[in-house]
Amino acid sequence: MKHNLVLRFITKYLFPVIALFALYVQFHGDYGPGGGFQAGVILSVAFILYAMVFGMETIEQVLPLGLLRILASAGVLIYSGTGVITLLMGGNFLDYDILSLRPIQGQHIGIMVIELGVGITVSAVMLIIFYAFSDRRNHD
Amino acid sequence: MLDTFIDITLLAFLTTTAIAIIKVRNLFVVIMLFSIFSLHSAGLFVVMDAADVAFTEAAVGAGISTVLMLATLALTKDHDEKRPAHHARLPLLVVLITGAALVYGTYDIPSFGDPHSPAQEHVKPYYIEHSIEDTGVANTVTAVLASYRGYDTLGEVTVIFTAGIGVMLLIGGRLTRKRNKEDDR
Amino acid sequence: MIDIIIGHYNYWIVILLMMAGFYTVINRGNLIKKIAGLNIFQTSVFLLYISIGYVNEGTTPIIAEGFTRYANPLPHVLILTAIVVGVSTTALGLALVVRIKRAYGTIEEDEIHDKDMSL
Amino acid sequence: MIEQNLCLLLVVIPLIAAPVTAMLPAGRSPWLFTLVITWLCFALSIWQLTIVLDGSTISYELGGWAPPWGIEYHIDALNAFVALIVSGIAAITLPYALRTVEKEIQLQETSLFYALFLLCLVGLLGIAQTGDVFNLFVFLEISSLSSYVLIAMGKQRRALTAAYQYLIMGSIGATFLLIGIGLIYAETGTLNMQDLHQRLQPILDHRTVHTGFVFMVVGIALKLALFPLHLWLPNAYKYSPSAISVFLSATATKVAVYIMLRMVFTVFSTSFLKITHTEFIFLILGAFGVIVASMAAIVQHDLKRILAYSSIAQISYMVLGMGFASTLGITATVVHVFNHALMKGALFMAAGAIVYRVGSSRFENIYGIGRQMPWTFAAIFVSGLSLIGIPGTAGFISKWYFMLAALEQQAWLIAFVILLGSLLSVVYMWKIFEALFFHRLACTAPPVTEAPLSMMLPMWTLVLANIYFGINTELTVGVAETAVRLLGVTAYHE
Repeated sequence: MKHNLVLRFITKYLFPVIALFALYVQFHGDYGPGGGFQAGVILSVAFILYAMVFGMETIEQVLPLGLLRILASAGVLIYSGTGVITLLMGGNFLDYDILSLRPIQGQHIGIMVIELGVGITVSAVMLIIFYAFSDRRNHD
Repeated sequence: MLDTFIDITLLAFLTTTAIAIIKVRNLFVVIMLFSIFSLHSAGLFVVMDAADVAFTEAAVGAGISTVLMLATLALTKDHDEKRPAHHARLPLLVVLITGAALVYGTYDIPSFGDPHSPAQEHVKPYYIEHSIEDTGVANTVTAVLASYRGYDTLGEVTVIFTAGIGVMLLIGGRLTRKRNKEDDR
Repeated sequence: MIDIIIGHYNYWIVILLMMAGFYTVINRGNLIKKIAGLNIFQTSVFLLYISIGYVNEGTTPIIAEGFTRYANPLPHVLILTAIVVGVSTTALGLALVVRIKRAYGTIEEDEIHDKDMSL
Repeated sequence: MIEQNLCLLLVVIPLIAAPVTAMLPAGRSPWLFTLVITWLCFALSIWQLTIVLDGSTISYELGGWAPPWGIEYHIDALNAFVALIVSGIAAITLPYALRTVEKEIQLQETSLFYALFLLCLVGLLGIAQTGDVFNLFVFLEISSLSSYVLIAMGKQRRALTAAYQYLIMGSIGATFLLIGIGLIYAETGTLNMQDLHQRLQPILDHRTVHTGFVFMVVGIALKLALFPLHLWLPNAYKYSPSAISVFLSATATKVAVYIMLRMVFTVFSTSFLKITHTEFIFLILGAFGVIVASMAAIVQHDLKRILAYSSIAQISYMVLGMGFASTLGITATVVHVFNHALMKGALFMAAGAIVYRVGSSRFENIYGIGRQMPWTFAAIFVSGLSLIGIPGTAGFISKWYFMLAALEQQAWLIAFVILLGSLLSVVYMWKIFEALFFHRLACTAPPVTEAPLSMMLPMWTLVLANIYFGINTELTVGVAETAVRLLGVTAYHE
């Protein structure tokens, strides 16, 4: 697929659009359908599409497996870390009310942060899985 | 009325696809049929007012799962399921009993779409009435997912993380491991 | 009688779908096909949950002016979680299939069984 | 502050530790970190048990939302007891794991391996702590997914097929559980266990409730390896890495027994069992399980497989105890959950020690090995006596209670099955003793030495615990009786 000009052209322009859509889904979950999980999947799809057209190496240079592993862990830590912060501030685990003086605002911050954690982990893991299944050493 | 019509049409499509999957032996076709099944059920989720679920099902079932299955097919190079030497009766019997039990179980279940069922009258009204004042989020699905039952979602992220680690350990680029053939029995 | 059918046809067809998936899983055969069957089984269970949450003349549970009757958001949330669990299981199952193919040279359950026995 | 969040920290500490472990460099640091975390969990679970020992309960609202709208942790003596077993076994497995994992797992995989181990622990502890049925499903899947991979890490290729088979069976079980939860939800509109109990009582005769119950029980029975749904277990335990055999055999099925107890007696109720006569089904399946699995153990020629089949038999005892639906019966089940974790932990540790030295657990390769590894053999011998139920060992206590429960209801046939099961366990344990000690040394076998101290110490800790809890029953029986009282089970009367 590397030599198909049309495909290369379209992919190049589609990539930012998909990534932007992922960000929209990520932060618009409060009002419409969507959230961290869907956004993470969509973002990973943008990278997967790029990798399929331009080759794995291009993506692996930007996102090496080691980095993905750290990102996947970081997402879980962001989520659980939010819970720990609420604990330290004297509330129950994941009780976002306490994060700000106004409970609603606290909820807003909390939901945004944990959705971010979900998004990071999901996109990282989806890419890890994609790497593993397209690893050339698995083709024999 | 239109809803019911779409509902029935989609259900008919789903049934056809599901039965075709049992019959078909070409794995590529099986995977494509699965993708179609998933996409149709996403459509059904929309009809049943579950936009978030439909979104996710379309992205995950028709998207990620299908791609993973195709990738596995490419890696294993087995394109046709072999015909079994003999037909096993037990699976069919188990399925029939399970199905009969489920149909029996629907006798007392509240009617489809009944606004006065327990599921609609307990717990749910609280979410609908209080989610905006409690969390400031208009999408109650997000409110329940991220706040009321946020701990479940932490578990869900952990599940995804587990899968990532597991796949890395299983096929994350390591070549064939040394195996102790003698002790394989 | 008609009432029962109208009130339950959705559940019955969903049960039929579940059983089609269930049969594909437990019937001996190809390892990839079993995973596909498992996915169908699980997706049909998702349909069961969403059917439970559905309400006539309702709308998507996003609070907005002019609507009073919403579908139950709780099953939606549960199923979002279950979908994620499902795709995680699928990924692990398929990774195992790749490894099994490498170790056994086949992904047919019968042949694997024979190879294990003949050693 | 720690005390009021205790029940939560028990789950969240390993949950945070798991991704941290995954980022650590390969080598001994992941092991050391996991060791510290498991011992911390063990300490917390002891603390938690001391709080609820008097029959009180702890309720913790996650996210600050009151149940049934939010998820609740609801801890009573039974939860705390199961959490203690799980974290205790994890803590004792870790020192043991050091050497076996170095031998069985590639060095660069250790950090991911220990991360998965922690995730499995998170899942099991999460199940033990939660008071919400769907939250239970989520944590069940965390523990299941991690254990599929952990089993597949075994050295032989059959570990892969064992893991795949377990994955399929486990997923079917989980999906059945999901169907059951869905049907019950349709009838009640809630997921909180206490609330479910309240709302189910008026509708116990609904057919949808019955079906939901059946699907839940079948789903759990698959995870529990209850006869005849046990087929995944022997291979899974046989081919997994030694440390994983120890951990899973001592905890995973025990947690499934706990789920069964919780669902049957807390969510539904004893009266539901009586109305639907389900207790007879438990009795029948339990009785068949004891006999069939024990017979299957006798015909095996492999140490780990015998132990695996024996596990199925012992689990069947626990189901039998549930079938009595009386104070004595459930007490026996709860005590046996604890005792069986002790004896199977010790036995699988000894089997792992032999595999560590010889590289196999098949009889033809390990004939006479007991004379070269006397301490390991002695460990097998003592914990084997406990498994049989010789007085003075922990196993005797639980068998005694099973017997009392059967005699109380004048269930002579069941009493006979319990005795017969013990006799059959004498036969298969004797088979092990004979092969390991009395049989002529396999002529090709190179001489081996005793297992390293880091494996010997945990093994003997469990062996001595088998004796200690055979003499001092204050803790086990005391906790079990409190737990059973809180489950709402009453003494048997005609």
